[in-house]
Amino acid sequence: MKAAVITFPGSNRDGDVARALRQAGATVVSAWHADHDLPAGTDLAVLPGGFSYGDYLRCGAIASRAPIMDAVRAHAARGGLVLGICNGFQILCESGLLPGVLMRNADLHFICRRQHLKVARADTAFTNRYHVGQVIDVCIAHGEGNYVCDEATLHELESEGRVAFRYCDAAGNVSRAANPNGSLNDIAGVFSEDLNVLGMMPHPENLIDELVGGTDGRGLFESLAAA
Amino acid sequence: MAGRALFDRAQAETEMIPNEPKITPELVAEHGLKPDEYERFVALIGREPTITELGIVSAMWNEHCSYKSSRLHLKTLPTQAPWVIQGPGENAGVIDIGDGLACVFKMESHNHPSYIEPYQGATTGVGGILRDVFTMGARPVAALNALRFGSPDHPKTRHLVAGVVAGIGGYGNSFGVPTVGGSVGFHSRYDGNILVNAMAVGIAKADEIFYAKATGVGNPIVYLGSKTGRDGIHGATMASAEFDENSEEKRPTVQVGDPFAEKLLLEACLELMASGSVIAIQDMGAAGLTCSAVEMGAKGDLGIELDLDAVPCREEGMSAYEMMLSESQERMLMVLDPDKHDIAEAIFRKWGLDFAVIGKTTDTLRFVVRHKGEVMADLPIKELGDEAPVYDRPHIQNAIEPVLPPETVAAPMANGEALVRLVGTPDLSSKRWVWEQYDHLILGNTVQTPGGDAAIVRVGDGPKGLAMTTDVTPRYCEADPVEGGKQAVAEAWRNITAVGGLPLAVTDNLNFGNPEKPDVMGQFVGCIRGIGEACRALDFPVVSGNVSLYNETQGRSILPTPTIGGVGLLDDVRVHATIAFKGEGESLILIGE
Amino acid sequence: MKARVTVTLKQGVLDPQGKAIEGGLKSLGIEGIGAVRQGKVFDIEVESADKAKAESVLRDACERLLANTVIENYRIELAE
Amino acid sequence: MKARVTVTLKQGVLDPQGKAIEGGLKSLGIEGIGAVRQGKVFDIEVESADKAKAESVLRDACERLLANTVIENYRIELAE
Ligand SMILES: Nc1ncnc2c1ncn2[C@@H]1O[C@H](COP(=O)(O)OP(=O)(O)O)[C@@H](O)[C@H]1O
Repeated sequence: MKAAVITFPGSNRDGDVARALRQAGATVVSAWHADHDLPAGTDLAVLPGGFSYGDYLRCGAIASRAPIMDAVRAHAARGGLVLGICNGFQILCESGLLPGVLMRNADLHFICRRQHLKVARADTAFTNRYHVGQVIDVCIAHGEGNYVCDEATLHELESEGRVAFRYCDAAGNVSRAANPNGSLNDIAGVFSEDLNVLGMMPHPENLIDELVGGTDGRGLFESLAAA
Repeated sequence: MAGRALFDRAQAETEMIPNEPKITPELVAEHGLKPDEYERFVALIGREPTITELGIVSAMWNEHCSYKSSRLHLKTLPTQAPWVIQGPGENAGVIDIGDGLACVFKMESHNHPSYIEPYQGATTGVGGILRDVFTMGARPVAALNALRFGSPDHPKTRHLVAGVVAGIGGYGNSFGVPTVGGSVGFHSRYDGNILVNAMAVGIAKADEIFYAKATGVGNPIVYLGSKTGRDGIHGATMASAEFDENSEEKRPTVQVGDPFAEKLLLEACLELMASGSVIAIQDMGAAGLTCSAVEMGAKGDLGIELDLDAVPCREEGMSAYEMMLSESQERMLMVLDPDKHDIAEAIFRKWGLDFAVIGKTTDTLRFVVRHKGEVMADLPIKELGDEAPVYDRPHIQNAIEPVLPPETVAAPMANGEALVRLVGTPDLSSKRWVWEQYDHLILGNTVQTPGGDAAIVRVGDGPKGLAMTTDVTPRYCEADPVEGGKQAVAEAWRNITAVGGLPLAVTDNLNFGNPEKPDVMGQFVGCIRGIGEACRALDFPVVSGNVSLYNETQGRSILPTPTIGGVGLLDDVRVHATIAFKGEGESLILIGE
Repeated sequence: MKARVTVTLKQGVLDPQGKAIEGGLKSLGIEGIGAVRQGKVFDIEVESADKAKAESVLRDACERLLANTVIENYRIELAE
Repeated sequence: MKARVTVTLKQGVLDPQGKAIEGGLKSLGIEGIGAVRQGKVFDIEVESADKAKAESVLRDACERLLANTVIENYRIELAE
């Protein structure tokens, strides 16, 4: 598994996700926003967390128009894997690779805390080390993670099983109370139609270490490393 | 600049220097210089200054840059230990943490700007302290803060708290450094003058630290980062001026922070340093270009010549005066190895930042500023710093509040009720609402998140870790400055040891009222004495710090608030302690008196 | 030429920020405010002096970056 | 009554957003765009039918919440 982590101006969790991928056994290379091609042999393109272009205009908007994104689109169209975390998810939505948009958190604050997620689907390249219904403990750190889409899209996502994770409490109850940002249907992550693109708001890459909070994030990277 | 009248007498040798507007006593006063300070300056240069020169000296000699009221006393603090690589006097302090690594850290205040515009005041405070750390070649790994607000029911408090907290988060989160700790307190004495103290901690290789001292004659001076606008002109003067009722009207041009630009500046600077291009580097903080250029030259015993035509400006028609005093953020000044010009420029272009050669080092020991072909300032560079006034301000020892024997104090309420009241006070309530707005987990090394005694951040992949904390109890300092100063240091020490760290060094941020008042000066002197005694006793030297005076509104000063930022080392972060009970049936042991 | 581009959320798209501002105004005790919707304006210097040309540049800018046309509408005004 | 409040940065105040957008447009190859400054608009339903009353409510809202008058200017327009 060769993963290319793309750095945009303002990306800041690129190092964190590279560390998680490496730890899981993937080969990690870096890519630059102004490049026109992904590194040769890239299996997985990763759009890391951060504040690309300062989150100015709309989160992810300017980054989604970067030269490298044409290569990412082409990669996805060929069935290549693409993972966007947090700002990466925002970039994927802005670039049209995933439907919907991420709006300001319902309470308007940036929020950083530990958060439980319920795994909605375990038969994908991203999530096969988890099981359906499993509750994992990761963290969130975002100001604009409120997933919104129109009704038709929501229906499509739900009926096609394209929701990857939902916010829940420690006991696995998916509810408004456990939803940190107001996302529709408590959605924390969504897949593309062919299940080869995943965008998610939480940060599994910061939960890969017993000493630093826990290891529930590892499953995602181990799934990918084995893909 | 056309039509500038030339000053006639005593100007023969400096005929190029324009002298318009004419310097009047009012103008001098507006620049915060006392009449005798102005006289001292005139004597020093042997003629009447230009307006640009007056601006330069006002910046250099104001409290913020010259430490004129505090210098004498700061000298008494212990600053040395075998593990200290760099004590006070540089952008930040540096200590050795073993394995070829150094920890670089400092704390700084942004009190007055944060009261005027809480969000931007706090962001630019965080931005400034992060720059102080990465200018020295360190990658920031943690940020902390210490905040003091007025009474919770004061009409402005809510707005100030919301703005400051959002601003600290807004900058640190986007820049990408975890904000891992701090403190928040409320007291009516901060009603008109809040405190925003920000601390940053970075890691560098111990033998790759960068300093501000320029070397070599004829080397290019390079301007890096964002463009210069009219931001915060007079900001440095404002930071040291007492507030009055009108200050909300005056509203100087507020500096706006751009964390995105700072993140790019960080990456570009670290890349630049790794390329071997940097001879000296200095952040443009308060009074930007002036202080940074003078300091670089004076430290290196060199003159500096600047050509302002080359300064990247955001606005048209900026005067020399404005460029010299602008406090636009996210800028640096560097002395470049001339052989590395192209490499250095390419790095900055890649990150989309400005890179402009705006001057050179000279052997004249003069600070010469040219604009549109005219010499706007020509000053002796060493004297600008060395000859700044130093005051031994009168101070009185304040009456020390007596210690009350517990048996003489009647319980005002039942214990249960008192407990409920205490738990409900803003000072003791949970600060979760605050630190949840800060990304405290980014970089994946936060072993102890906010909510413990001291934060712990692993160094790289470990096993080493740093413990850090900010502490002070202002009402103790008010009751007894010496003991209060000691207590602040002791608390920082205890917080570090409580998580399993070995305390190594401190940075301080001394927030006080008007030093021209003997009782306030007495608090200042007392607290420093206490801090010094405690630091000596604990082998806990002061390696960096900041002084913020004139914190008062309408003659009422804040509580004396000498914030202590402590840093300690854990050899193995896997062995650390937390405050949580680990299981049922554990014993509780009280240690100490 | 100076231009102003106004980008607003399409009808029916949720506006958490507008909602929060509405709430904020209420809790400040400011009475008589109904729904609030937030949008953006961009004041842009356009180099062309030709109106039609300027408008086409701005339209391009809106379609490709300034507005997310899935959820936003835009409007271009050119100053005289 | 419908109203639109436009909040823009005062002259001389740094606008990091505008700067980033300018850069974004350039790198998309959209030519002929000079400086960009970003502001906000609020579309507000005001309950009062009286113009003067509505304006005073909105002015209050601007001063106290919608605009940060240290760095921003605001403008109120009422629809007919
Ligand atoms: N401004 C702040 N920023 C980050 N963390 C904070 C802040 N204020 C308080 N905290 C965190 O909350 C916890 C409790 O703070 P505080 O009530 O001041 O307790 P203590 O007296 O134990 O320092 C500490 O761990 C501290 O790090």
